[in-house]
Amino acid sequence: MLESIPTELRIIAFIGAVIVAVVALVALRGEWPKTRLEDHVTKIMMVLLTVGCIEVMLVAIGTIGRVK
Amino acid sequence: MKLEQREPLLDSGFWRAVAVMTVISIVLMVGVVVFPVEKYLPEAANISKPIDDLFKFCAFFGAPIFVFINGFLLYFSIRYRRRPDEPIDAVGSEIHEHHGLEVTWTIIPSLLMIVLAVLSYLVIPMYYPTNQAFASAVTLEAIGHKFYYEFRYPGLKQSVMNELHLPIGVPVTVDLTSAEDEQDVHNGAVIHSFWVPEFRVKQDMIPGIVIPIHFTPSEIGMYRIVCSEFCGLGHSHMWGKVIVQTRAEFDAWYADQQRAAASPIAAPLSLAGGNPSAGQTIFNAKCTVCHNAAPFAQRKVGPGLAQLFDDPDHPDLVTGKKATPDNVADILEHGAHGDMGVMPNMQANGLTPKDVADLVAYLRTLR
Amino acid sequence: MAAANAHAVSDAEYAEVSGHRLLGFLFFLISDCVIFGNFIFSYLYLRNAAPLWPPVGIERPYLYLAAVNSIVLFGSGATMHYAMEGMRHDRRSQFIGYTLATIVLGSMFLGGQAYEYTHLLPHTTWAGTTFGASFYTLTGLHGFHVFIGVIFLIVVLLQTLRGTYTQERHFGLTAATLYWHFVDVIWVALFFLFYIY
Amino acid sequence: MSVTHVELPASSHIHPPPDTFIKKYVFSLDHKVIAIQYFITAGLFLVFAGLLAELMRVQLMGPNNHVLSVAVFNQAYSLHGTAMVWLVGIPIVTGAFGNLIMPVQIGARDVAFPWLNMLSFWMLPVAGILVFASLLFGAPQAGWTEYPPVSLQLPLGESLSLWCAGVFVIGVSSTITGLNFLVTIVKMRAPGMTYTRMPLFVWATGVTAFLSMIATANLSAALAGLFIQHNFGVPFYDVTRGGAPVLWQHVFWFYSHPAVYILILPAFGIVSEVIPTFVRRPIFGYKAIAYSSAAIGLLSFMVWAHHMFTSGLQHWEQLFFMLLTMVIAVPTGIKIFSWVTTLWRGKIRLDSPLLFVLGFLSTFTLGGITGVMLASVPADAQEHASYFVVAHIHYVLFGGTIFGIFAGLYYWWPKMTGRMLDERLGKWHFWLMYIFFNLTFLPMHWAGLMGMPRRVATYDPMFAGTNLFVSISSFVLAASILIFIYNAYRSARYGEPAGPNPWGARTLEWMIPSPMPYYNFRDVPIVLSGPYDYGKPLPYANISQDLAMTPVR
Repeated sequence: MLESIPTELRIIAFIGAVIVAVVALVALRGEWPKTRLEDHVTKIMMVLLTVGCIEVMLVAIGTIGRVK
Repeated sequence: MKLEQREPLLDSGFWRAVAVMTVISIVLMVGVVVFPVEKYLPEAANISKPIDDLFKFCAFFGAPIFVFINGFLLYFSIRYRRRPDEPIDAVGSEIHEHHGLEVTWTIIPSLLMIVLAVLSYLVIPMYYPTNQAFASAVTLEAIGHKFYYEFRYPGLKQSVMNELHLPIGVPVTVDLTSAEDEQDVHNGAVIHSFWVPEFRVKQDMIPGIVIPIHFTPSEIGMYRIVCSEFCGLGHSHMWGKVIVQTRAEFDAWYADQQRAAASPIAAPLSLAGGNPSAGQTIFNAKCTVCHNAAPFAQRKVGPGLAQLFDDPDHPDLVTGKKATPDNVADILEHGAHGDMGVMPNMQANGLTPKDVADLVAYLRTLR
Repeated sequence: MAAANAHAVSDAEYAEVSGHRLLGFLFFLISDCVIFGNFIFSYLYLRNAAPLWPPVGIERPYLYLAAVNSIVLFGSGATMHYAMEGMRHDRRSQFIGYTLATIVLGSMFLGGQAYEYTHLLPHTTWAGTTFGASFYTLTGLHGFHVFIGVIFLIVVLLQTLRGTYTQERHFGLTAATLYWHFVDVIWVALFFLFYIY
Repeated sequence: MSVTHVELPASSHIHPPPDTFIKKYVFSLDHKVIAIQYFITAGLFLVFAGLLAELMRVQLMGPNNHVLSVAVFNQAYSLHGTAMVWLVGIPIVTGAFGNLIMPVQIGARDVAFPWLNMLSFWMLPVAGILVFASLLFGAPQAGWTEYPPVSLQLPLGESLSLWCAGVFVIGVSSTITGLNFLVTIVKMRAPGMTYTRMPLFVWATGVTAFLSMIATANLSAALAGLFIQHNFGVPFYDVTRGGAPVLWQHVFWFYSHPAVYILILPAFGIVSEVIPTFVRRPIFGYKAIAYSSAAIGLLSFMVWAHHMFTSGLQHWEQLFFMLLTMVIAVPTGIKIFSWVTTLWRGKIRLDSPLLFVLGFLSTFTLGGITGVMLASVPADAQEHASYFVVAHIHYVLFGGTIFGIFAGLYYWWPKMTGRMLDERLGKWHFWLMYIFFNLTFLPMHWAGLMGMPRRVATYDPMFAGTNLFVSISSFVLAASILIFIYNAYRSARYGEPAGPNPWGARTLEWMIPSPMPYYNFRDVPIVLSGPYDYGKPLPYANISQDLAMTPVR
């Protein structure tokens, strides 16, 4: 039954993507000055997380990803 | 560590050794150039010569490297071994790097590699055509089966088994693939390989892909096609023949094939006069790959054939017919599909009608 | 590291040993990436070799549920980061709260994945076509890694409640967070490969 | 060079020694005991795999022998390959030598994760049992490469699952050993030991550890794919359902070419350790050898498809892999030339370790030259999957890795056991092995070029003479290992006790008593300069006992 409500899913996905992207960028700015190895890895992860959120945003808007 | 003055570094003993090694390498290099590969392995196709030349190029430059390294190992070990009178912890020369020497032995091998790469680059398209190359050449199909080759000629309805007849001097493209009639994963097609050592050509026959190779036979003769990619129990027995004939002989053979294809109803094989001992020799030569002359249960790819005609619990043959000499002869002639492999037909096994009669006679003597 | 011997090991030694463990853990994550890379190569190779993609009779996996599912997983990445911020500044309640949130979100992702497997892929079977083979192998392997991540987080949460980890000594938590971020990042790639590309 | 204040590693205090027999010898965390466990287990598998090879040679003595049935012959060569690569080669060069020598050479007390080290050893017997148990159910018959679709077909593959499980287990063990060693080398070097002051064996082990960690994870994924297809019918390689058999070749060789560099790089390291000690001269071109090891490590990931030149690659793929295979030959050449130049103007002592190194250099050079011949695509059209390739493999694997292993064994035996090996037996062992190695594998080049394919139980009668000659010399080659076994037994009983530094070497493992105490160094050494400056005072401070630098004989 989840596949019958695409528009609501896209709205949820878009809003969620925006929130998570903002949170990730805030975290990234917070982590930026730290220089230990684990912090560098965390920064890379945060960047990739933002990329994932942007991906979902574009999918929610409909610019990329084919349904059929 | 600055080098001392140049002069005593490489003394006369060193140069004498280098001279001896140079002489040996020159002898070897000349030997490589003049070596008559033709006598040992005939160069029977247009691309045999270029590939042999590439091999000789590598051997030509490999020989001095090999001789000098082994020579220096021997020379240094003998000349610079610690003499008994020297103190036990005597130390050798302090030199531990020499940029000039290190740069030369990086540049020279790199240059040799570049030359070899260019030469190889030029030879590849001669035998491994890009899709549009040699479109005009005659195209045959070679299909690898479980332990024999099937060749399809344009214009012949029936495919020829295990014998590739080629007219001399005619460029030909062979499309290689591998296929089996049965498609389930346990008996499906496997990877074979089409290698004619005399042509210096080898290409894998991979199920699902068609790979073309191109060559022009240039010497008359009968050469072996060898399967060089492991393909199952019969891999060591999987070989065919390439017969390079004059144009006239080829045309005669081609016409004969067309006529044979036109009249399919061959006379049923006469089983009279079968000689069991001759049958036994054929059995040991050709059949032991897949069958044992032992009770049914001792399977290889096919069942044991001892009590073939009076086996109480296996009255029928794999073709479902009664186990009578005629039905066995029919299997020998047309082949059959077992559960673990495919029995090749009479032509693939290279049996004459007399052989079939001998084999059936021999099988009847087995109890 | 049981709380009992935490005092026996001096601070400098703990720092050095956890430095080794961090490098070891990162190398482990790299080798895990290589495993996913291998299956992704197989997927792309088979996709390239196939005449038609997705193969006949199979439609593309449902995009929008996967989008929501991805946001659930990326959200859990963010909450896990804030859990670690909490532990670094010795705010235990923030850590416990956000870790619980991460565990819940991770389980929701697994639920969404299970829903998709059962309802939204009628014709795609694992042993059917190469699409099913690569799709189920990769997303299944990733789902298994998420499942291991959730258990890792639960164990780490229980240990924190028992007092194993303090503000200075919490390598176990750093490892759990890095593992969770790694699992997120792999899903970024898989989401793109299977649903968008 | 003045000794500045150097801050010692915090974890430098000594842990209490293991107390019970089990903790000391069976489940030991000590890298030296684990190394000896690796030696014994892998040595056992070496004997099994060697016997399999001799069985094959008995079958190949005549063109149409029936000593082994075709199926058993295929099982013999498949398990010979599998056992030699995964149960003998990689465990000895990384597990045994890496464990025994690398931690001591960098001045550490043990590897970074001792428990992980013990775990990766105990996976070796398990993997060995799994792989050899497949013989009971008809072992896989498609060689150590197990190309589908033939490896998946009954009756060949019932035990393919056992084979996959066994190699998967040793793959995981090799991955974590690599991870363990890389962390140890990066993090636990003695104070003052920068990367350019590390011994060359440590360089080789470090690059090998990097390769094992990355490439072997790939093997695990590839084997999982084959296992899934064999047991659940998932069509990765099944042509009828869209799969591609060539995919397995890509995925397998992407691991297996780094694997052959994992096998040879530690042997390079051992050669770089043995030559300076027995020539009493600094190694020629330390940086060239170290950086070419690193170059080989990186390039080894980009050359894998030169094993697939005849599998229908596109033109550009063939050119790309041909060029990169030729590029990778240059650093190997640099190493060989540097080693030979190190012999120049040394004070050479022709003891057995150096003899094996000279044997290594001469056979590996021929292996390298035939390797370049195989790199050129058209020449490969004649040589691929023929006995020429079998000869090349054995010249680089037997001539390279096994000769390197014996050089290392004869060199570090006094340090490992505290007793010297007998020199006379060592020389006998070398000359028998070297001569009959060449007599066994040199004729194979000729048979391969003339058209004898690989992996055949019976062959064309025209090769009968060559194969008979090869079989007989291979029996003597196998017998030559018995000399070493007797020598090892004899040294345990009558071997003269070896002091801390019998060969007068300069690397750190010779600065502590032999056999090495479980804590290695009483207090962590400080390193002031590189280890190969013969003629200068020893570059170590903070070493507790007097440093005898004069060799015993």
